[in-house]
Amino acid sequence: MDFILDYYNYWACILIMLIGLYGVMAKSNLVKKILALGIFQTGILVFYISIGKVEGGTGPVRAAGENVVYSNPLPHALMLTAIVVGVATMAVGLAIVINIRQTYGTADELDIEAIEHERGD
Amino acid sequence: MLEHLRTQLPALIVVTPLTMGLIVALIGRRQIGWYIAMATTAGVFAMTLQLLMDVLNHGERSLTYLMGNWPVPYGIAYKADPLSASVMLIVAAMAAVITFYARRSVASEVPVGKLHYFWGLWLFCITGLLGITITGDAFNLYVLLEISSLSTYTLVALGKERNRRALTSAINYLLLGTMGACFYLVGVAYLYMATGSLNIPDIAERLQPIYASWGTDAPLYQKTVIAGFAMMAVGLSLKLALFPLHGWLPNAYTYAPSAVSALLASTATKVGAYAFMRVIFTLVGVGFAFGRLHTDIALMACSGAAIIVGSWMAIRQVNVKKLLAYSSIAQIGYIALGFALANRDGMTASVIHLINHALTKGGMFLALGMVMYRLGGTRLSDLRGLGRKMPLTMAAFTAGGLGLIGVPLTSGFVSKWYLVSGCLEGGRYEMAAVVLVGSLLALIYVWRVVETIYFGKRDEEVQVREAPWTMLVPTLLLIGASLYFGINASHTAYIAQAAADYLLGAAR
Amino acid sequence: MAMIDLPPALVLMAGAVVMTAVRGRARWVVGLGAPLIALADCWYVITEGAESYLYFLGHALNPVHVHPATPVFATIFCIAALGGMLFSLHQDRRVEQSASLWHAGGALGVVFAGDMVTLLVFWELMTLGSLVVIWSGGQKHSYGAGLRYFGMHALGGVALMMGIIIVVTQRISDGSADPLVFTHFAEFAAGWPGLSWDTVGIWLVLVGMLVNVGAPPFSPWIADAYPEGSFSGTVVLSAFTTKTAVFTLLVAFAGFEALIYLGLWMACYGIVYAILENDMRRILAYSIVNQVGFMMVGIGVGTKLSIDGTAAHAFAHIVYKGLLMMSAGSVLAATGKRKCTELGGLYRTMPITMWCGIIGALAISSFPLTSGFTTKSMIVDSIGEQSELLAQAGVSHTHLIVAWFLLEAATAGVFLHAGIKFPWFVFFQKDSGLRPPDPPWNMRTAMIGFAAICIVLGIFPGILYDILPYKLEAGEYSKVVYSFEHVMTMLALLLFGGLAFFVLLPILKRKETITLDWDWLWRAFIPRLYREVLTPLLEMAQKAQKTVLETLPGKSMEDSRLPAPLARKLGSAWAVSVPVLLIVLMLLVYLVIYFVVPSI
Amino acid sequence: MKENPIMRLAVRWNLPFMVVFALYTQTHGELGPGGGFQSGVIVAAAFFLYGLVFGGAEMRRVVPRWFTDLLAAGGVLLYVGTGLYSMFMGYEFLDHAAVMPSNPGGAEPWGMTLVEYGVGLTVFAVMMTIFNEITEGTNPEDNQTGESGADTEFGARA
Repeated sequence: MDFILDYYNYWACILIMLIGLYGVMAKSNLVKKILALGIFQTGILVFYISIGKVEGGTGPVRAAGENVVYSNPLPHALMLTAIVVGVATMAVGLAIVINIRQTYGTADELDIEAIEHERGD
Repeated sequence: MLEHLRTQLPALIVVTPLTMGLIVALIGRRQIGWYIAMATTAGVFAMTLQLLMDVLNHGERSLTYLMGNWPVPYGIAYKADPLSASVMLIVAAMAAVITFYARRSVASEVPVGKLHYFWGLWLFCITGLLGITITGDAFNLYVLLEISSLSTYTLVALGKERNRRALTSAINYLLLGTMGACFYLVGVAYLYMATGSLNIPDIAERLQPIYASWGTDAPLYQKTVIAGFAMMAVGLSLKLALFPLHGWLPNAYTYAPSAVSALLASTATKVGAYAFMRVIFTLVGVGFAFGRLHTDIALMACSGAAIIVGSWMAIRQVNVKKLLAYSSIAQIGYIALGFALANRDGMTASVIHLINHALTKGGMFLALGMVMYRLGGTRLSDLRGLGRKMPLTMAAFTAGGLGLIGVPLTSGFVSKWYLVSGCLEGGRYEMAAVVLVGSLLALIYVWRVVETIYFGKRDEEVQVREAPWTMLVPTLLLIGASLYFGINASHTAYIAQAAADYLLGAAR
Repeated sequence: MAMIDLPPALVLMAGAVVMTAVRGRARWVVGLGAPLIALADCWYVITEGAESYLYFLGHALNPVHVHPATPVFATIFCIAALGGMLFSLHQDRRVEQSASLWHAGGALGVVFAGDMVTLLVFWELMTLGSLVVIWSGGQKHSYGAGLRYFGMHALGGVALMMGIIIVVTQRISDGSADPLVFTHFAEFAAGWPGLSWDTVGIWLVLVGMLVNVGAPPFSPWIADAYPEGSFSGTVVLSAFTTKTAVFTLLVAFAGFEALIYLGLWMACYGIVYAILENDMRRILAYSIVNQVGFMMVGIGVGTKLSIDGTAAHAFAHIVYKGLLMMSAGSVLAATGKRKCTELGGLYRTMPITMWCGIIGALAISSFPLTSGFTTKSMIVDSIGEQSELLAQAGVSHTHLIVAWFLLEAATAGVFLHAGIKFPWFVFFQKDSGLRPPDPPWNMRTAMIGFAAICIVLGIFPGILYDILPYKLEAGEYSKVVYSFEHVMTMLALLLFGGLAFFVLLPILKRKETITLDWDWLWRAFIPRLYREVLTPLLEMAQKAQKTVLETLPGKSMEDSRLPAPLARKLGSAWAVSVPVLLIVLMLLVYLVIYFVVPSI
Repeated sequence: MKENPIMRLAVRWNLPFMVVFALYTQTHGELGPGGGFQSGVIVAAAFFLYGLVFGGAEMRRVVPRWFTDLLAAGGVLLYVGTGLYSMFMGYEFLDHAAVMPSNPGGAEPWGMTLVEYGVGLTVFAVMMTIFNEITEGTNPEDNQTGESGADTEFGARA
């Protein structure tokens, strides 16, 4: 039980990641797939930020007084970059999905497959 | 000034294509994108050549560059050693040659209105690939991986003018590629948890006490490090397209514009292989990854399966581009097998095959690009009897095919020579047998194409000519280089052995 | 001294390249000039003892090394190339002529190869040349035969390549100073080496060479491929591939006992199938297997006399087999027919062809005063000599006695199938009504020249004996070769063979058949295996997969809409889901390896 | 929504304040919380609001595509240019001491400010581009304006 409670933050992250993973695997709508990918990435973001948290630490802004404990700011900075990367990925992904929708008339993977299958090969 | 810039080479090599890519995008619709891209890739090639010389002549055989002059664990450090410098050289060389080739090919496959985007993305992709190779920072590697991947997804999607499946291929590639990158990112997080550092050599150093505490009463972060490495291994296997995580590769290579296929085939997976090597040998150390965790067995199983299955699938293809793509999966198996052996000959084989396969497969994709340019398709039936119509192109393709089989006097033979030596040195006779079977299967799929080219009968008498010289010359250059390195392997072998010695030395 | 560095093979290959570009009479100059220059270069290299080194991966390559057996093989290869080119001067297939020169060049390269990489390179180049020669044959089955030929030789080439790599690696790890050198494998001379990791490389090399030499079970390619060349192409083909392999076996495996058995098999096999055969050039192709069998026995015995005998026999064999192929080629060129059943009675209008054919037939049957007699008897005698030596030493020599008897019997058999059967059915027998004239001057000259060589070597064997690997033994042998006993034995054998032929003539009357032997394995057995075992297995697997998928949760496969998450995904070629699932599975595998396996 | 006065008013009143707040965030970027990422997104959000109410075409009239394209590349160029400048001045890439060699410590905020402005511009421009990409051609009102999307990055409209 302690194993679950002590690491509740990790369990939460893992849960988020798994939800994302399930979405990518099980949803056939490409938009949903990309959203699921976003959820998966969010899980990672939370994971990084939670490992940067120092117990009892304040935000990493210079505070008055001696012996102030700061949280590790580096993961936050990294995640800023990761967010940008994630947004870019999602943008590219959605743009491609829009194109797919315009070309095939559907954004559903199974329908696309059916269309391509009818066309042969 | 020039002397100063020479010390800046590690940063300059990455920043130049980035800046130029931005300028191309900024200038917009005017069609000077290609000229800028050409000048940039040529310049980058010269710079990487200089860097490799510097690295090899340097006493420690490695150069470290501090971004913003921040000291090592805090800032991002770029680190050039024989391996990274030689991979950079091959990436830059391939980029320059393929860019020269790409002008007409791209113009015929991509709408005019998007050309400036194309060349901008092209340069970004090269930026990312070069950056992955030189960065010494685990997180920076992820970012650069995504820069190259994102531009690649878009470049692949631009193939939709020829075939709409480019779009579905691109989205599949995007989903899987992002997945792989995410796994790598999680792996980095684990290692960061355990060591508190992102600099690759620094992490390696900080892992030592953790390894030392193994098996004692108070093992430190044991599970964290193992889980981190597992995540990274899976993520990078996907980027490398190592069987069974190769699902994205065949379609992406097949439906991308010809020049993009060539660039991807000759550089992207190579850089993935490089990153994997770096993680195993420099980051976690071969003693841990192979000695304690026995990743080498898993890697060998995967690469053996890649060789057999990739070649087998290649035999069954009717689209020659896809055939080459599946053959790439098999060739990646050879590369992975080389570094899974972790001995001098195996590592040399891995690096030398990285170079040789880039030249050979790049050249073959370029040759197919010319077929595409003239005939608009690359199915086996399109190639029927082309040996008489496009003799130079088809000769280049055939010579490349011989290289894939590993016929003597081609560079593929040199690779296989070292690989089999490595297998025997490591006592892996079964892997040597797999290499042998792979050669036989390669013989079959190359043979199918060559037979069609020279002995197939064209039904209709279409007027087909050789492609323009601007496309022909780069192709012949690449294939010629691959033949040259098969006859005189001293340069490539020297570089590859230097890289292998460096990696194995670092591992000890 | 640029000449020293020039491997003779390159002369012929350069000729081959030039040949593709020139037309008209210039082709004659190139075709005849290149072999002559190559011959001069060969002897220059041989007398100067030139060694020329290149470097490959840090090891020395030597493309102009002179092995003891090199002079005799190099000479005859140049002569064969010259004869072949002369014979084909009127051939309008430029590609074939060029490929012929290329093929000969490859063979010449192998003969001068001082290291195994050079050997391998020329070996493959030679195969390439012969493939093109077969394909330009223009016969009905040329293409398919070429494919089968190529498949077989590619297999052998890969085995050879892997073998060489393994051998070299082992030598490097043993600290050998010159790991690439191509020389005798001492491990194989002393009895039977087991199949161990130490010798697997050498075994692979052996397999590669045995493919080319036509040893069982690879023998059928000879009769399959050679007759599909054009009338002139087959002449060239018959000379090089098998004899190059004989040369390499001679250098690397002299004294390896297993070769005796393989050789005996080949000698008998060739006779049996040649007797059953109808196509005149297939008869001659089978008799190549038979003759090479003699040489294999000679290599396997491995004494100085037997080695000399093998080399000499290869020389003589190339000449008379070339001669026979030329005579068959002349008939083919003149009539367009290949089958014994369709030919006959040609002696009326083709006297020169007939006489040359008969001389070749006598030579192959080792009739006294022909080259076959002076060379083949060396091999047979070396067996007798060796078995006497072994008997004196008290070692078992039963196998040699058996070998001796079988070879003597095979000698009679050769006379039966090649010495009488070929000329009889083609030139005499019934009158087929065909009245073709003798071939043009160049073909006649080539035939007469080769016939002259057969006779000269039969009367003055010393000329040939002087360039053999161990001249001393051969020199002494020239005194005994025409002893009364020798000649009488041979005549008795031949008479018996001749008698048998005419007694058996009714049975030997040819029918229109193709005989299958080992090629049953890949022409019938493997396709059948595929059809009757593999295909049903695949179908079963497909069915099982479908069943599994349909039993998974969700609606059936036929329903094109959602929701059937897993079932539909797994069957889909386009979905991302399977790869993603694989990623997760891979992660699981890694984690299991890392966490669970060590704790067990 | 164009006709809804409340929406129109809300946007008109909010937009300037959002931009000002973004500038405020921007100016804090170099050594404190805040910076280009945040400000870029906030400005972009302000214009998204405008676009949502007045329509994409109207928004593109105010902030044309060529302008966002320019900013997207120009912002990164500003960032990279800062690095290149220090490189050509004899320092390492992005070593901000180059901006004020006499006082390397004090130069840090100056260099960072430039970098942050570059980031802010790019993030704004890229967010706008994404918005444009996704909305363009999907809104029937936009199609009425006759704007053709044929030249956009991904949009061969079949």
